[in-house]
Amino acid sequence: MADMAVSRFPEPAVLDKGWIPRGVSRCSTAQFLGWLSPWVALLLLGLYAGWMCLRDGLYHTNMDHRFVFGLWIFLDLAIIALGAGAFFSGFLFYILRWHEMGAVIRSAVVLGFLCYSGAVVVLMVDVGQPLRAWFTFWHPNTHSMLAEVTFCITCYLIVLSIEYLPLVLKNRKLSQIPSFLVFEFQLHKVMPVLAGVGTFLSFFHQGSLGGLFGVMYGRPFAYREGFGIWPATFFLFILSAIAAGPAFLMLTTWLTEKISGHRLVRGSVYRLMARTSGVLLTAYVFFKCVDTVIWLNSTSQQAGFRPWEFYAWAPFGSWVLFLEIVVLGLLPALILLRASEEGPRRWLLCGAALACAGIVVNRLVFTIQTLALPTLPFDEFRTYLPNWVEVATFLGVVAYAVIVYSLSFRYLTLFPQEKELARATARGPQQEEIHVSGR
Amino acid sequence: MAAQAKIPTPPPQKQRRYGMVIDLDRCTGCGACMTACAVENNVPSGPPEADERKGINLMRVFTVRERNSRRTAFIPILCMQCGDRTPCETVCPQQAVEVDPLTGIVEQMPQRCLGCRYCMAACPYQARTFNWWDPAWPAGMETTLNPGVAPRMRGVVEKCDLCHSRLHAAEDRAAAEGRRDLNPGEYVPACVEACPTQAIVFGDLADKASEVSRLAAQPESFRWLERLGTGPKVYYRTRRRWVRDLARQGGAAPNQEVTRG
Amino acid sequence: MSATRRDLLLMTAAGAGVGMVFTPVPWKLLDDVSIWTQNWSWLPKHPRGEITITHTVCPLCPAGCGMKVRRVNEAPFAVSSTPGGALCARGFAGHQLPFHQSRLRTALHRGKAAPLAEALEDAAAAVERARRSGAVVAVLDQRPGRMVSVLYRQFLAGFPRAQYVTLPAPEEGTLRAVAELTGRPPRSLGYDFERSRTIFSVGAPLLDHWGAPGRLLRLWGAPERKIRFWHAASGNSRTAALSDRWMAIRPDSEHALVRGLISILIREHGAGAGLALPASLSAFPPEEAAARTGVPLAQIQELARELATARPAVAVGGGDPVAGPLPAATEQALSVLNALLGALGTPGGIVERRPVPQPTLPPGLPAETTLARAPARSIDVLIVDSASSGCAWPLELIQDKLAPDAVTIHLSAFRTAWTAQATWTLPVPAPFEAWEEIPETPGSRLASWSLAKPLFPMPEGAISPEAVLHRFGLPEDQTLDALLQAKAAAIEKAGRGVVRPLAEPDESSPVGEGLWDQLTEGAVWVDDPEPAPRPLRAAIPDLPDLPQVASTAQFPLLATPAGSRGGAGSMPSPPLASKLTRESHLEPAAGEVRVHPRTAESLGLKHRGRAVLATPKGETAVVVRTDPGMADGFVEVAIEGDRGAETLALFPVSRDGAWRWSPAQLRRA
Amino acid sequence: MFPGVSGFEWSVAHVIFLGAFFTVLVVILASLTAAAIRYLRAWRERRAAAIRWHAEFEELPPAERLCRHALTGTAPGRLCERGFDCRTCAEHPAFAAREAQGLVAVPNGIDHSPDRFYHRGHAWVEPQADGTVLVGMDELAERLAGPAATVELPPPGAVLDTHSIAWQVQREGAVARVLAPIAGRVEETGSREQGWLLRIRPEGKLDLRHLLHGPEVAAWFQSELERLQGLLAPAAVGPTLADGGLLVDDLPTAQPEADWDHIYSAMFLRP
Repeated sequence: MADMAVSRFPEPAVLDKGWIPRGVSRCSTAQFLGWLSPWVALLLLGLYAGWMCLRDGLYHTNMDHRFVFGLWIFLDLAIIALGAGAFFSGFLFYILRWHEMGAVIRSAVVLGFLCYSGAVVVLMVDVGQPLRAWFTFWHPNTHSMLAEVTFCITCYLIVLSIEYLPLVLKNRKLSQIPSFLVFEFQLHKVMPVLAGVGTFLSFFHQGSLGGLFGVMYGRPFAYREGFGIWPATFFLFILSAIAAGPAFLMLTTWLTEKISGHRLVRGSVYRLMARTSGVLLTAYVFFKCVDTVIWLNSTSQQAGFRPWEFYAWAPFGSWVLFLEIVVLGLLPALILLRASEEGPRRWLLCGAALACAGIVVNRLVFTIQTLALPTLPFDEFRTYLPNWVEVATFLGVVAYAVIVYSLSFRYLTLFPQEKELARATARGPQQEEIHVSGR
Repeated sequence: MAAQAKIPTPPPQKQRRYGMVIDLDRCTGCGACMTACAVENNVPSGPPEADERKGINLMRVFTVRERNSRRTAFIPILCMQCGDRTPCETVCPQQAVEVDPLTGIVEQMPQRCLGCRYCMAACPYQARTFNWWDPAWPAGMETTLNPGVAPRMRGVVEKCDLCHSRLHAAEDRAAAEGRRDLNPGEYVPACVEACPTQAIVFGDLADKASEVSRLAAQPESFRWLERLGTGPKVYYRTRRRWVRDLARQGGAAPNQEVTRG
Repeated sequence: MSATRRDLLLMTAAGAGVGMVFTPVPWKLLDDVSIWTQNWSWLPKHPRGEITITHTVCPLCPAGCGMKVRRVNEAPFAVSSTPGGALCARGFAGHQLPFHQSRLRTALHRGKAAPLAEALEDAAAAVERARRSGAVVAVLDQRPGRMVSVLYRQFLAGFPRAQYVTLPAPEEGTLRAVAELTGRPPRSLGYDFERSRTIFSVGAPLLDHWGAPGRLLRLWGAPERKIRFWHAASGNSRTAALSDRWMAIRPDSEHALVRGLISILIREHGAGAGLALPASLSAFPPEEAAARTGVPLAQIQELARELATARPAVAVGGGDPVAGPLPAATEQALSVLNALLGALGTPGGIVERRPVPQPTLPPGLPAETTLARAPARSIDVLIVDSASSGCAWPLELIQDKLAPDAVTIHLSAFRTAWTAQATWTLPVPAPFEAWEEIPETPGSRLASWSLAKPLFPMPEGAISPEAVLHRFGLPEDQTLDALLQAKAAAIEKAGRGVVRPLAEPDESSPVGEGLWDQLTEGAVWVDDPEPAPRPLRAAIPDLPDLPQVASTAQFPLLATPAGSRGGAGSMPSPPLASKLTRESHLEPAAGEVRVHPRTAESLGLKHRGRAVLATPKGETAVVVRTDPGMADGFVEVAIEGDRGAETLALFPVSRDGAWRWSPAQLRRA
Repeated sequence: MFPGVSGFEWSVAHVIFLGAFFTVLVVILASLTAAAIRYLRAWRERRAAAIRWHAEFEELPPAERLCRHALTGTAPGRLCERGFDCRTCAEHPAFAAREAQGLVAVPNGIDHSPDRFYHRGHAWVEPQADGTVLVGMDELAERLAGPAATVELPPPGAVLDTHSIAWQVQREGAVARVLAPIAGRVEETGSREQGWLLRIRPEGKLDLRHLLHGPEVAAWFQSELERLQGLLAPAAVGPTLADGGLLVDDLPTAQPEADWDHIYSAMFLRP
């Protein structure tokens, strides 16, 4: 994907030029295939590992009776939280009509689709009887947070696919087919409705994913009291996800810019996302602190566990809490808030990276640490490391995401501002500066 | 489950709450309950890679050491048949876990289980196990399988159901004799029967006159993690203070005096 | 326009899709998928049929516990104890043993499959050569006292030079020493625990598969029990955990402890008054016992006081089914201790067991020798019987006794570490596939006799030990059946004892006509107790001192083999024993060592980490488990499963046939 | 999931949960159905071309969407919102009236005829006496295409919509699609040599208000030239504007390094 706009030397052939949107430049076909090939190799490895689990059973993984959730569930939770950028930017763009989000909304939809579909694929490998997945719909237990998650994720994945479809239909070649074009146009008209549905679904299942752990009253480390049927983690997961979503979007956009060598969105969009993320993250950190204090001093003690007992096991000391709340919560919130007013881009990105890391650590704590801690007083603390099958399967999904995103970036218009910024760059740096500071 | 179809007369109507009291002072840690359980419930011997992390023990005897005095207690752990707020029942997304309102037994339906393992994460007693492997028996050994219990397939969760097939068999016998209710002792799970020192007393906790109710009410009796409020129906009793003290705590801490050997 | 045609197609497809919902097709498909996912064709179908119940005894070890077997279509699917019995954990899964993965379906020649007829012919030729050349032919019998043992001896009587070798049960260790001290024949004594008040075990796993497990567990678990259990051992075994007092002595200091106790008893409690005691007995300083055992002197004194006052008291040694026998000198000291406690021939002590009425046997049968006492490199042809004692034995013990170029013929139903070494292995019926005879349980004070029924038909390709002996030259008219019938007749004739049906042990009846039928239907014959035990007179010998095993700079730790009866004997464990071992770690699992967390830490080892265990005899890869119940500096090496024999080979065998300890080194792999 | 299926119960939680689920499903399906119906209707009403133009117009960068009155300086920076169809624009008459008074054409080296009406996609319309119109490419388009380009015209009888693709100009490695400036039926095809490409019988009454005419044409050409220069600038090593601002005849040959695919798309209003 890396390419530079102009070269004095004869440029390598872009054989698929007819498929690439007009007005943007993309690297040569050979270069693109070169970029894809390691990811394809990784994807094949992941498919093989996943197939092993489906064919023979989950004994190929390093999960066990204690670590029933391993790397897969942890990363599923993490990528679904990070993929929240899709629904949240959709919400901002279509419902709140923040038009500036239009610069990243398409990329957000693709990322959301990739995060969710990847997570679902991994889940299908992770459950012992994937062929029975439909039983959840057939005999749903409405008290189960997991049923709620399953329903919402399935519906939302459908919504995301519908949202992704117009982007594909708008491809230069495909849009030449008149019926595609017309259908895309009409689909686009109903998009605000779907964005609204998506927001509703996403909002609920982000919460339910938190609720998944918060309702486990058998696990005092995870259990939280809450409001009505929803434990506090329900709300904290929503808040953290919508805080991390824009941050992740910033990071992926920046990464795409770095790798492709093109400016894709205006600086003002970065700043807008950073401010959004910063404000939400600040709120999250506040509520997380409140939650932690209540949990440590009341909830867990009522279950018969001493305060700080959970943090007595190496390597999960109380530093985890400090890391999660201060280093990867408060600090990025402050950075994002400050840097969105002024300051260089790298501070924005640094804040975004820390915020994303904070969410990942939070999900790690809820999956892995919860399971590592003993509940029975004579039981032991356990540690777990994923084995190659788990890592490969997950990397396969990452590879899938990279490949589809690369293809989308190459053949679809993910960043509407790219063309304009490319022209502005061509016209001269001065003009671009005006744009950048013009928020 | 197969026996269900055969019952000609209505099942006993008396509301029961089956539970047990395990006398830790009588448990010798011999493991007879574990193998008897595995035989009764058609649990296969796992492949050579199956260890304590992945092997299936519906009942497991823990060896618990007190660090300084080198005292030891053997603690059998099985499904506690939580009766108040059954943690596994509420989390199962597709109703594969059910608390039988008539008997209080927490039932796992392997045919409906998706294998998501959420119930295992939710269970504070780690009394649930997952079939990581296809169940396999060496050639010919399938003739030694218990006809009353269907083997579970790979990828589903299973747990102790207090030898449900024995309950059905006992109910069938009672029905054949024209009785609606079971006599005490007519139905006992395999582990109870196997214990060489009769450390496990099994019965109906709803029947206040039963031995199990009498023992459960004694001050020496306790339940693990009682404060979680799950209402386990498996009680333990011991005269040893240090073992009872264990039960007052929630989880273990590494600096504590107790560790599992 | 082509687009409208496409639309038409699209409409048709969509219409068909919607219409499909109203046909049975998708619902039938849904149903089938659901049924298929719920019942996989490759899952074994459990058998159906009438359920019957059989009562018999367990043939897996000499304990012969009563079993209630539930069967469907004759195949056993579950067993449980008979009333009052206490089947062990392995016994509950024993009926699956014939289908063990290492089950032999053919004969083996040097570990490789060979046709039975060929192997039998070659082996018979080797035996015949030995008969003609006058070479030494021996039979190794792990369960002496059966009628098949008599058959073996009758077979051996046909050879110019023959040895009948036994591997004595660990329960018999102290009893044999006492028998020697008092001049009684071997296997003529038993413990009268039921009337004891203090039972002091020296390294004997009394509460863990010792003798008939139910016997001691019943005493231990009796309500308001009066008997106190003292246990002196280094390992934190189940017996240590369950005893009233456990003295965690230093490795290999049993001898010093017993010597110290003898000394204290004589000095402080006036024990042995009326006996001629060598002065050296009381000369052993109790302080040295304390120093060598690492136990405070006060505790040893307390034990001595209890032994002296809370009588009847009895001291039990004998060793362990896996860690092997105690050194002969320690057993001798234990027999002296029992003499000083007045436990010889007194109620609650060691009493004479009345001999089982036996049929008259032809003269000239070879006498019984223990394997340890057989001369080194003396055996030219060794026939090893299949019945297992459930105890682990180092192969070295046998190999030392074999002459160069010796021929070994194993009768075995399974492929084991032993059969891998054998010249020929002949496949015999597995337990539960043929009648098995259970004579009195080792250590018991009463003679008994029962027969284990076959629960499966003998498979094709297997040959009974009796048929092997006939092929090897035993006259055809000498049969096991005749011997068993003769024994039953002898008991009937003696008119002693009672017959207890296994189904209802309380409804015992005196011996009368039809004993044989009763036994084959499922009953135990139990001898009447002697009205009053006969005191046993003993001349107290001087006791030699015994050096204690010591670690070296190269091997700074002390290792001992650990495991359970049946875990690593000459027969595999039932497959489901994996639940006890590697699937739960309730018992040591193959390839594991247990150490104290401090020991592990000092060696840089982690719980569940990989390590190499080395002894002067070799090394092996192990997995470390830390256990705060262990003594520091001490390694318990699991002897279990297929790897058991290999691991046990790391322990040096002393001259008197003990392998309890070895200096060892544990390092990170 | 449904009454009668194992696990279903008439409890509040169950009903709310499934109610929400089915509502969501219905909303999704309804949205899709609505899109499908609208799609079929648009297809039946032959609005494909209009929709295409609408969609593509939305995609045009702001610089290409400037209002014609912005080019003349009357409404600086104003962006067109109606797909260059001034016939439906409420403000256009006012701006046009203002311009009618004092707009002066500035020559810029591109010939244009006062009789012709120019489309923003570089096609012109010249009404004929018989009620038909001649349609062709303007001079800038001719130079962009170069003499080597071949032109692919619709057959006589074809019906064109305003802003639908009228003809294609093909050069090696690049295709330009020229938009139809007006709607109508093709009566006759011409050629580049003839100076016109299509004779069209317009649909209904001839209304050319959306086309550039008069002095504003020069201003538009001026801005188009600037735009072209911007597009060529990265590769501006060869001659672009011949001496004194005169454009060379065959730009693709003069500027082989330039991304002609891109330039065509920008100049002929194709995103």
